[in-house]
Amino acid sequence: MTASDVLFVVFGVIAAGCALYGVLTRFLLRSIVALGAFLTAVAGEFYLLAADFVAMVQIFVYVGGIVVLMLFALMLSTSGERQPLAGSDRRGFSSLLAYALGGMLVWASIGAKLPAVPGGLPSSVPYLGRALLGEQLFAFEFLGVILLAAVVAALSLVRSERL
Amino acid sequence: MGGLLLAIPLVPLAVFVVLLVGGAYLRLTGAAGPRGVAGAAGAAASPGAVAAEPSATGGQVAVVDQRVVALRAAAGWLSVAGVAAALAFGVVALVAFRGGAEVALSATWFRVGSLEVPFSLRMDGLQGLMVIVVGGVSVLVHLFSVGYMHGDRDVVLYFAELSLFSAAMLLLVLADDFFVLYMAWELVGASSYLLISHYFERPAAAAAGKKAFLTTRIGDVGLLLGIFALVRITGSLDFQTVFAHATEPGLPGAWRVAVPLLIFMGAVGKSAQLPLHVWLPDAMEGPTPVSALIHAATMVAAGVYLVARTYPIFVPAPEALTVVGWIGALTALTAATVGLTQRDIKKVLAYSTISQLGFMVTALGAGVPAAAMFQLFTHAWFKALLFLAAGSVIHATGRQVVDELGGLRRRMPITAVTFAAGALALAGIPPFAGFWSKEEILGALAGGHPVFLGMLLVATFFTAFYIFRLLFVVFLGPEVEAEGDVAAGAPVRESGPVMWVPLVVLALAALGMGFWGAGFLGYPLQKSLGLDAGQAPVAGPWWVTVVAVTLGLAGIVLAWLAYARRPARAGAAAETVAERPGRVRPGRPAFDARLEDSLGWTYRLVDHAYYVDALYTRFLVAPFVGMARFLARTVDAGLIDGIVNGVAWLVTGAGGGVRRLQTGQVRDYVAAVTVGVIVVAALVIGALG
Amino acid sequence: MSTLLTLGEGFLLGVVAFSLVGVITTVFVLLERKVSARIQMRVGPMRTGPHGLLQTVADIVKLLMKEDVRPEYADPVAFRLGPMLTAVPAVLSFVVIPFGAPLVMRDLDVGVVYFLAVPGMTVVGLLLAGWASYDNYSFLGGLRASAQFISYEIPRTLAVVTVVMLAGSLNTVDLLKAQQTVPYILLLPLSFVIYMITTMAEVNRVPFDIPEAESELVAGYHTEYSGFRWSLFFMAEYGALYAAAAFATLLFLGGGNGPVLPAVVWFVGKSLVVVFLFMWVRWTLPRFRADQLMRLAWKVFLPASLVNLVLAALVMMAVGR
Amino acid sequence: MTPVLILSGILFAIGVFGVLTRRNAITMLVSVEIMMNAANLNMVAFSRLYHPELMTGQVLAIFGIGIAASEAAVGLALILTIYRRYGSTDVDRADLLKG
Repeated sequence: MTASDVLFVVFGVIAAGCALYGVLTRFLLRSIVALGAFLTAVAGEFYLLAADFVAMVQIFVYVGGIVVLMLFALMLSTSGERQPLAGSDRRGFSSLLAYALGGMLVWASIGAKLPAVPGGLPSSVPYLGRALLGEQLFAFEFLGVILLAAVVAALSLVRSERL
Repeated sequence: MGGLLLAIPLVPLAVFVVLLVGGAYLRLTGAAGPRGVAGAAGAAASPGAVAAEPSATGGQVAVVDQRVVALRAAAGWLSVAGVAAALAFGVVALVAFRGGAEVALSATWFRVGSLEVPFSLRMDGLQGLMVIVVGGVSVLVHLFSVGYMHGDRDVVLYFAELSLFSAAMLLLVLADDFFVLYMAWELVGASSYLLISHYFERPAAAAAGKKAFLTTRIGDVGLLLGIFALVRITGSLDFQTVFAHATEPGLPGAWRVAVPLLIFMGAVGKSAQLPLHVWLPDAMEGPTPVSALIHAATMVAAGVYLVARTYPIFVPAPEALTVVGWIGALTALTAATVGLTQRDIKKVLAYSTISQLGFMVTALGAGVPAAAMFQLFTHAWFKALLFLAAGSVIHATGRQVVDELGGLRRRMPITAVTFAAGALALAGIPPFAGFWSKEEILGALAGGHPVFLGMLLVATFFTAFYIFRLLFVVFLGPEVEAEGDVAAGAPVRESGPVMWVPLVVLALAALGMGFWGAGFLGYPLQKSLGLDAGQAPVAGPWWVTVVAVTLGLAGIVLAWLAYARRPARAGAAAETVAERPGRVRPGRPAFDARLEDSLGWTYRLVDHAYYVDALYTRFLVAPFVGMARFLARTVDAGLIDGIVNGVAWLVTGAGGGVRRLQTGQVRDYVAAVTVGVIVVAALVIGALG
Repeated sequence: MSTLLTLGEGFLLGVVAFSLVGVITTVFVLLERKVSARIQMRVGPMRTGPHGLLQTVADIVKLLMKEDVRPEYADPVAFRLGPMLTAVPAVLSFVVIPFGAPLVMRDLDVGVVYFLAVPGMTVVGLLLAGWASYDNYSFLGGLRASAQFISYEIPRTLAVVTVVMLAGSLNTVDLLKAQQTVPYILLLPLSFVIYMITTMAEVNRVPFDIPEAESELVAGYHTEYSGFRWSLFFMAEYGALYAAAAFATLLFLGGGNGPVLPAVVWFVGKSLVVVFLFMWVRWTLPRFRADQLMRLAWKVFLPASLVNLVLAALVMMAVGR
Repeated sequence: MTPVLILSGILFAIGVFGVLTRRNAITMLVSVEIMMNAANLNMVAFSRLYHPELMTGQVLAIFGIGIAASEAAVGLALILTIYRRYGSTDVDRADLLKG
């Protein structure tokens, strides 16, 4: 058991625990904070999977951006309301579905015949840079277009009725 | 060098974009000029709205948005600068050509299947000359517009459109393949439409724009079909390849004649030849500088240029050339006669333009494209001059009907003199430019086309008569007081330098441009088209020159006798008006009324431009509208709607049953999706392992 | 065995970083008071220790012994999380600062992105603290702070991108190597200016201290805090301040590069100059209004940084680097 | 690599459970983000396994993060609109199928 294995387990437990807590808690704020912790733990997993740039992007965009955005939405929409929400309902049916789906995924993962992990690359950043501005340039540019569209859409949704 | 070539149309295009975006931005940010304000009823009371109308600033100091004023002031000069830069690039490229180099730019734009669509520009002698004509006239007209359109509500939009036109026209003359050519062809059409309809609140202007667009479209369809045929046959869009194929081995079967005729259809539409000429007189609804630039000097000449440029396709088809010649000659003659009777000075000039274009087309049909191009070249200058001078008159007086104009030579001396120069050039009096080019055409016709020669000689006589009729009535004689003059207060006076400088420059051009001679044009044209030198224009017999000049002078003298000797105007005598309503109007030149009396129905036929418009309305438009009505009321309402409603009824019935599944609850949908995913995933996993 | 060693090393580094931030805060609070005193022609704290050198130590002892007050209606979880989430990113930032070529805790390949990303987590802490206090001043302070942070993060990142483009690496040690001859402040002066000003906004210092403007919001998001939690906010503020200064040194001033003296001395010296610059500005300029602040970010700094980016790219293309 | 895949499977199931059981729009968004992260985790894992030098999986993960950002922006805008209209972020109340 190497250090990264230990860390993998630690991060995995944190991620799963936070995800579960975030889904189950009746306090909206705690749910969002749990999401933040979950995302950070997943970023840790990314780092362990030799995707350090993706890990940083995850923290940059998710924790620094999306979680903050959610907190904003929470505070702007329910700033006066601090009562716990209605908890989860339809638990039986939903957990059946979730167990079925998750069980199937886990079963498929265990059964999958995966190749051995190849030797590590020196650093992912140069390869990623070349991929983003080379082979995957279209995806990269397209992402920019999507983000722009999202910004426009969000603005037009929330602007007040007067033009 | 290729980049330089590309820069020529790009500079005005950039100006277009800047003005369009700038204008739109100001409009969106609420700092709009009067148009945006006029739309918003509530804003009418705001002081900024009133003050933004420069002509309405009666000493009213109000909060004017500085950006609007700045943009309105800068728009004109910006587009002048853009066209001037394009002209400068053109001159540089032309100088490079004179140094022996042929400037060309060619790249593959995109591919469709096996067809490679090129983007190629070329500049040798022919295109260089066209760039000079288009750029030169364009600069002067832009400059003139700065004065003429001053205070117009949509001046930014106007200059944006004018810049777009200049860019498109430059692209058109530089095009070296059919794709770019057609693209530019449609672009000039579109900008022409926009500019004709510039005063779009006037129903007449809106209708004229629509008419121009639809009428030229008929021709454009022909051109497009011609291009399709060429691509199908030769597999290429490139000029050189297509021409080579058309010459050797030639187009197969009936295509030999059909393709040139189809291409000529485009020219007929754009150059307002019979029978598609009806849009051009109506196009005079646009601002006068637009008429000068687009509907006299450049765009309408594009049809002639098109035929000249694709002449190698016409050469193997003498039958097609005969058709071209006949259409040109008929147009030249009939349009010249219609010009005799028109009362609106711009209408006279419009028919004159049609007639002159007929001269060019006749020359094309007679196998002397060099002469046609020469006529195009000289005509661009002096017809732009005539239009701009007319614009100067309209700008100063606010009137454009001859009945209400007269004796302006004292008030507007520069306009009068320059108009006279243009008229002399149009009448073909030596040494003005029109003489040289007209002589070239007539001389060539003398060598084997006696019928055309006769028709054009008659047209020459009429031309001289109608243009001098205009000159004498408008500028000589006593001043005509029209109602409203006193109310307007301001006396009629010469326009500012920004307007008369272009007039003077154009007058000098109308005087001097003919001395280049057709040889100047012939050589590069032949080279450009790859024709052999044997078809170079030859000097005509001496008697043609004598007859033509004599006819021109006769026209002038007769016009003098009819309109200037006795400055006779129809009075508002009660009895004549009562007897013959419509024929005798106050201020109408007396000779016109006498002519109408003596000629009767012939006069009215000519006056109504041979009732072509009425014929179209009755035999084309009316049946079309009737058919549309039948389709709309019977077929659409009965059959189509029946089917649609039946389908809708079915769907409604089916939907009523399925509706219960649609709960509107997001989570129900998610649950459904999840179940679906599980099923599909189970199937996939089962299939794989 | 090596597993335990690696994990232990990481734990140790965390302790070191945290202590470092504590020491830095202690020193900087005193420095700030002394600098402000000099600017305002005062002498500052003089009683505790020689020239008042022990003043902040005494303050810290006082803070640690104070009662931990929590407002009755405060959200208990968020109230505790807020200060922690604010302080931890500041501590984490120290991980990638190369004090000298070997003196860097973790030489990440994505050090620059790390430095840009990690402080972003601060916002979560600020929002939580402001919201949990159940107090309008705190709430507004928290909202303002995060809005400001997010707004200024964009031009700041774009300014850093020019440096990355020039150096061709995201690695902090590579950045140092790239600046061995010429520090980037000479090549990218505009980026430096944008970075400095936006950084002032990010660490909430005058003239950008709207979130804690005492004349409007008492003390902003930490109004309701006291004792150790309150001192965590101070640690966060000064830790972030030093981290930002250290990165200014690294990105633009050539880091530890310098003649004769060891790299550490150069690095700390340069970064202290930057810190002094921040303090100087703070005690000299008045503060902006909230709307001016946002307008400045979106209408001045965002376009300016974009133009700067394009310009830098064009120049680099032209020069051929 | 198998543990990573198992972890991602578990996380995905948790996300699905959240979406199915919670009525609050923001919590649903949280659950969706959990699902997206599970997917990203898989992509990064496979990027490590197959052709790590091509970085396809990591690029896809970055793409996914970007998409998540736009989704969150639009989603939160929608939530604010719903809140303005219904005075609550409970999605069960927003069940009218017309505006």
